[in-house]
Amino acid sequence: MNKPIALALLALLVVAPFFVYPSFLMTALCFALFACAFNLLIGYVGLLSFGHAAYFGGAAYITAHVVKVWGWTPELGILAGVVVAAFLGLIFGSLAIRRQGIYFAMITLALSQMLYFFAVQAPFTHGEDGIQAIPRRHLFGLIDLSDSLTMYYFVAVIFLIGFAIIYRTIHSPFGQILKAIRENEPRAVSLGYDVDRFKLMAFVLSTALCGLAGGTKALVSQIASLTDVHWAMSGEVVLITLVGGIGTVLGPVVGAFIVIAMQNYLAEWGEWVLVIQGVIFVVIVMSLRRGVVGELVALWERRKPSAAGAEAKAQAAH
Amino acid sequence: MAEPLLQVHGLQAFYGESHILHGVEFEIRKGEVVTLLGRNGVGKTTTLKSVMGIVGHRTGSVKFEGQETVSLPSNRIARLGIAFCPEERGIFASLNVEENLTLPPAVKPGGMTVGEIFGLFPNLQERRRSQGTKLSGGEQQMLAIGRILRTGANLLLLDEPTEGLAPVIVQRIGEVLRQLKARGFTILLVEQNFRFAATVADRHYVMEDGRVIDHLTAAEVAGSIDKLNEYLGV
Amino acid sequence: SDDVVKLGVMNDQSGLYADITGPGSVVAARMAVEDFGGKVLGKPIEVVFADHQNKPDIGVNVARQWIDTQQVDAMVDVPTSSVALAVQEVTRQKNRVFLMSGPASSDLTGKACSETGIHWTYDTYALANGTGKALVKQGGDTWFFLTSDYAFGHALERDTAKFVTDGGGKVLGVVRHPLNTADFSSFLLQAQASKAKVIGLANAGGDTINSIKQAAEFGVVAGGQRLAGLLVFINDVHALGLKTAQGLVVTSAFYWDLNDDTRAFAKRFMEKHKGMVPSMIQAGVYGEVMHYLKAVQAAGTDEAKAVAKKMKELPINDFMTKNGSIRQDGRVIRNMYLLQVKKPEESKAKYDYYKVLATIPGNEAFRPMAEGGCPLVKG
Amino acid sequence: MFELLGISPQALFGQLLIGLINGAFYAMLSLGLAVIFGLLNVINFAHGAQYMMGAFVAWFVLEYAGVPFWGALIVAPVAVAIFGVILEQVFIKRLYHLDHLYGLLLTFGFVLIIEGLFRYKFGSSGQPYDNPLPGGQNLGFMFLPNYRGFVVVASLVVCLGTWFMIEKTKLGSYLRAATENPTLVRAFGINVPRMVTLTYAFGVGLAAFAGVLAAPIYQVNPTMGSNLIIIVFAVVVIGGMGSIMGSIVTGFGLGVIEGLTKVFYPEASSTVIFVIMAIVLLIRPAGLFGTAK
Amino acid sequence: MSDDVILATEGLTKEFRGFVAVRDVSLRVRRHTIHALIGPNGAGKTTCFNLLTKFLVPTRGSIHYNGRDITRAAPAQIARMGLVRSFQISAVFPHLSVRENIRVALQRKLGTAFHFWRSESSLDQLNDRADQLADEVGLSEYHGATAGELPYGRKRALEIATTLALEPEMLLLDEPMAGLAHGDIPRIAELIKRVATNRTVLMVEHNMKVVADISDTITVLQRGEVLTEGPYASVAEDPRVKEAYMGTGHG
Ligand SMILES: Nc1ncnc2c1ncn2[C@@H]1O[C@H](COP(=O)(O)OP(=O)(O)OP(=O)(O)O)[C@@H](O)[C@H]1O
Ligand SMILES: Nc1ncnc2c1ncn2[C@@H]1O[C@H](COP(=O)(O)OP(=O)(O)OP(=O)(O)O)[C@@H](O)[C@H]1O
Ligand SMILES: [Mg+2]
Ligand SMILES: [Mg+2]
Repeated sequence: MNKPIALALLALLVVAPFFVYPSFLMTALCFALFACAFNLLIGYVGLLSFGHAAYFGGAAYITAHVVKVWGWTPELGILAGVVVAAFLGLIFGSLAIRRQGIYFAMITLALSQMLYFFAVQAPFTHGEDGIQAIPRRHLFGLIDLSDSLTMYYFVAVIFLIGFAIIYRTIHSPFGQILKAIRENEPRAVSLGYDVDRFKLMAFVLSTALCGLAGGTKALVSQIASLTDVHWAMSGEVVLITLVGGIGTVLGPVVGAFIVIAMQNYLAEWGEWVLVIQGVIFVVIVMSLRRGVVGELVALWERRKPSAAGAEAKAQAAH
Repeated sequence: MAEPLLQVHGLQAFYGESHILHGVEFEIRKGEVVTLLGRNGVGKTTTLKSVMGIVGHRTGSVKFEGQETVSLPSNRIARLGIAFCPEERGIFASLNVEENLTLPPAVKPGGMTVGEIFGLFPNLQERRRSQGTKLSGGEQQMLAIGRILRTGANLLLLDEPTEGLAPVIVQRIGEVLRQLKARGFTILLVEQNFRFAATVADRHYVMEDGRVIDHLTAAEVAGSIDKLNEYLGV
Repeated sequence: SDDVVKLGVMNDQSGLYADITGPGSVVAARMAVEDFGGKVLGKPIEVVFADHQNKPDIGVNVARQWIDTQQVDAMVDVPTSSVALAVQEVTRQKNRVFLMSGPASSDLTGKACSETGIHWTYDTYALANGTGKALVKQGGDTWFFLTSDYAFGHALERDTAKFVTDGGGKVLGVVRHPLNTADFSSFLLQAQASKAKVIGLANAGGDTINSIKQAAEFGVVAGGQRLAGLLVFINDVHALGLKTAQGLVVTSAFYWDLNDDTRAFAKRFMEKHKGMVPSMIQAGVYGEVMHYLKAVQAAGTDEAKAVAKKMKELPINDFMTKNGSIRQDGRVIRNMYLLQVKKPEESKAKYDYYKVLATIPGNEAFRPMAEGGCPLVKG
Repeated sequence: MFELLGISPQALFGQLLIGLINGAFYAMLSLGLAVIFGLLNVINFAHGAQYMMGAFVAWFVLEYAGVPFWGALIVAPVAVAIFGVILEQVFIKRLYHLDHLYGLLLTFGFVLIIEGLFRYKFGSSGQPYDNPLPGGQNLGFMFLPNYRGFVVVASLVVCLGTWFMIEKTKLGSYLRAATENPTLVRAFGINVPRMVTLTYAFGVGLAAFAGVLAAPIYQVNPTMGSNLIIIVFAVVVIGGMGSIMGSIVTGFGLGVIEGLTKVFYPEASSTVIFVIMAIVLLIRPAGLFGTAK
Repeated sequence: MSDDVILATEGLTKEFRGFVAVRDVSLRVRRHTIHALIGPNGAGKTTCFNLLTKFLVPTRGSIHYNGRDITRAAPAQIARMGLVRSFQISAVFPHLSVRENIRVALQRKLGTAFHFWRSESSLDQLNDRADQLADEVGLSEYHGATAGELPYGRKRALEIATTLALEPEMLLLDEPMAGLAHGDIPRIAELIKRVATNRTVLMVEHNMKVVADISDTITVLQRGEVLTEGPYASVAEDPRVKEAYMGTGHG
């Protein structure tokens, strides 16, 4: 990602709350981080997890509980969420990575359902009610987060941290091996790499970051409920990533803003939201597989060569 | 002089974006054994696949028994009496040796019986009940060839049939091809192993960059070894 | 606050409870506004609505946005206790009136009560009390519970069991089934094996419907056992069909065929709402909105605390509530009815589903204020 | 009379039977999934939705055309199968050359659309459907509703029929071969695309058939499918996508196990299958009957 | 020196449901030699090979590598011990460049494979070595090219380069000449000979010309058992080998 774009986005992040309803921005940022974490797995390891709600929602519950009931400070609460999510990821991951492709998707889905049912029954999650009226408390016991603007910048910083981690991971020696594994697994093995450990590592990283997103979201919406662990949530993060563009760095972020905005403004449409989401799924899978950002990048790449070349392409297209 | 069975004219083939064949021209007469020679990646396999109609996209003209097939789907083409033995053998893991052998439907009378085929390749008989892909590389190759002898197709497209076979077996294949020729089968053969090709083929076409660039009859071969080595880059 | 009085009807517009609340509640609210004259204190009255999909998180979001960006003065209906509890927090925080008709949990006027929260139509205690006590009185003195395994189900079971034992009955067994179970056969088998006279369904929505349906299949009622649906609405009976639902005993705050007033209301409602009968919740919405507007008129403001205070002073009298009143904890006191689903042959007309077994006077029907543990109630 | 954890042997027997009945649905659905996945390499996420559609069509034709249950048993699967053909021809077909995951995502999109539309049209409080075989047999240890008995028999017949068709017939070997290498099978002169379409239709029809069978038991409800499908996924994973027999046996087996949990530890009855899945994966990553890929 | 054995098997046996693919094979591969494994189809070469590379577990018998028993070791493990295999079908990372392909192999020695917090540029130190290896196998003009687009023969070369990057003590090659055009065969053969100067190579190969040219020792398998062993000349003359493998008019 080149400097000017990065700086522009950063600036946008800073001024946004003065023009847009902050709670919306915060929610969108949480989901953006969630999707980025998910994208780390599908986009760069080629594993489609259909159960990422487990880590997002799981962390939300943990953060909610420790902050509301045990009175921890927000940063510790979120940290707790991250740790638990990572731990869950370690357990579920070590099961799931034994299989690839669709099997992996189904297993992750099934495992997350397990957690869902647990959340329905476990006393501390309060079943259908969820953990409500979560206090935001004081950051480091000092800064009061109940003010929505302060809260916004807190969320923005968390998002940036998460995003940076992901970006670096992708462009690290570790990321290189992941790429190699995705390209040709048996070869990677024969070169002496224990691929399962790499996959698991990536999985845990991803889940931990989902935890970061989930924990933060719990403090933003001040409620942790079954919605966060339900499989529809897993579907939603797939949708977001798909809309933005799988395997693109910024895609998930864009996707998150599109989808969350849609849900906000279509709220009173009830079940039509689902239908529309479904249509988007179909349209994107059928014809825009690169997602918004992906398609834009592709356009850009096509522009670059001389106009003549571009024309030639256009000709070919017809 | 028998009439041409297969006429390929201006054949172009593409894999998605990449343009592989640029106007291939050749023809085969009934009862002939013809080989396509050439280095890796020149388009030999692609040529066979285009005749069979299983490349991404192809244009030009491929006439079989005078009928234009370039616009037909591969299953229709097969029904006309063309059978294909792929480079990578394509043995089915979910079928055992016998099921693999009997999978392709008979498209014409005059094919070999399972018995005859086992006669040709005793290894297969031994392992008839075991899973197709559990066979050794060579056994799979035998199976892949045997499989299409049953269908009674009168044009056989063989892609590197001696690949990975022990010299003895290679010789056996050579004999098989001659027998088939005797039975009136027509064979289009892609070969790396030129020594082998020379022993069975009536004519050779040489390919380069998706084109046929030369043509030799068996008789001419002896005289033009150097040219051939040139082509095949030895 | 501003120059319109805005009512926000928030409920399940599409989901499981859409038929018993949903658009019907909006219709009822609009009817009330209309009957009131469309204006209060010279300000226009406006009704907006939203779908909370039975998800507390969505409920909270909608409530916040309504109050922050649209100056809604009162939340109306809000079925499913989980959402109501969440919205109660928001309205408390932001000082808005909360007119609850849909939700069941008696906590809403207990631990979680709010100065501006009015619980209008019914609650779990009343249901448990009505059904539990009455059935024991009628000889149904041994019970087996089919309990949906989460907070709400447990509460319903606990309350009902209390009345059963108080009334001298016995609970022979309980089976806890997961939320949204499709197949109850193995639970029903256990219930049959228990030989209990009454099988109490401490669950809701689809779970209740499925258990009743499959009970019929396994000949539970035919076998002489009685089903007690603790949270069943007339629309559920409609969905089940009398053949399946017959003999079921339920407690309700309203039945369209009780008297001329109720029939009149039902008639008007059905004309406005695709010929569907009003559920007790929808009827309740009409009543609470009407009473709220009266209170605003009387209080001369739409400031929440003032209005709530006024509502508690004024007596309630409408087609469904005869000289009812609102307690300090926000609980509305009115008579409840113990109903039994008719046999197919007994049913004369469409929606002629219930016969009244007993009328439970308001002062017995609801939980005494002292027991609720509502902080607003000082000894 | 000796008792096992407070359950009399008779009661236990009843529970086993019940479990078998529920297993029948798992079996039929996972079978359909397996067949479709086998040939199309598509995890048909819409399978649950199509099961639901089956039930709805049955209800619909009864309501508006007076077609009785027995008619619906034919009509509904056919109708839904035709719908499946359209989906396959218009959408799924275009994805075969891509990663399988796109098929999963596409069909997931279908679920959202189909469910959404049905909710909009019919609400979600469900439609009644009368039991075509009321009454039942008193087996002494339990009261077995005639209809439930019928369900078990019907599904067993369907499952075994399918198994035979795929494992023991020529058509079956075409299917299995095309599963591995469609291009080659087609080059042998077999019309694979049509075979693929029909297979999808068949799998979908199977789901719809299960849906019709379910209609009289559960109420006909837009979400009835999505509640079930994920469990069926687990069943498929446990059985191992590899084998048809796998999905059948596992389907019935897990039904029984689930039934027993409902007796001994009801709270866990919704999780038990996933627990089993985890254990199976630990021991046999490819599933009980699967062949590691 | 030439007599010290790097890889030895004792009574190696592999059965598949009763069918014995490899029976009681005892191999001795001497250090710094090229050892060829030949035999008719179905003789058990690949199976043998898979046993040595741990892609199959032997039913009976033991495998010793540098004196250590590796009978139960895992594939990745023996790779790290310097015993590396190549694949029958060329195995490269298609979307990575030639340089990156080789770097993947070099990277392991850095020990930073798990460092997700470290920058990619920390790998640039490997570029020179990578290019050097590429040159060694005659890919000098292909450094930047994407592996997937290389002609088949070049892919093979790249694969070998990548394998060499691990600085293996011993290479196991399954039919390295399979599918190569005439033109490429001598080059790859030459390459193998070159890398074998300070390494050991065990290969399965049907191309007798290549076997004759470059191998020091040849083991002939038949029906899973060792038929004979020795230098090409002696083996080729063995009538049983002629009959079972080469057939008439060959050699
Ligand atoms: N599926 C494919 N997609 C894109 N390009 C392909 C595909 N298959 C082959 N090619 C390219 O087409 C060209 C011709 O391939 P083809 O297999 O016909 O060559 P060949 O003469 O058969 O070589 P070989 O002797 O290795 O079989 C090669 O450059 C190859 O890279
Ligand atoms: N997984 C397996 N299950 C059953 N039999 C097998 C399996 N793998 C190989 N075989 C049998 O073992 C024998 C040896 O196979 P192998 O692949 O080692 O032969 P090979 O020497 O490599 O022959 P080729 O030169 O043709 O590759 C063959 O008869 C084969 O059918
Ligand atoms: Mg080829
Ligand atoms: Mg081999």
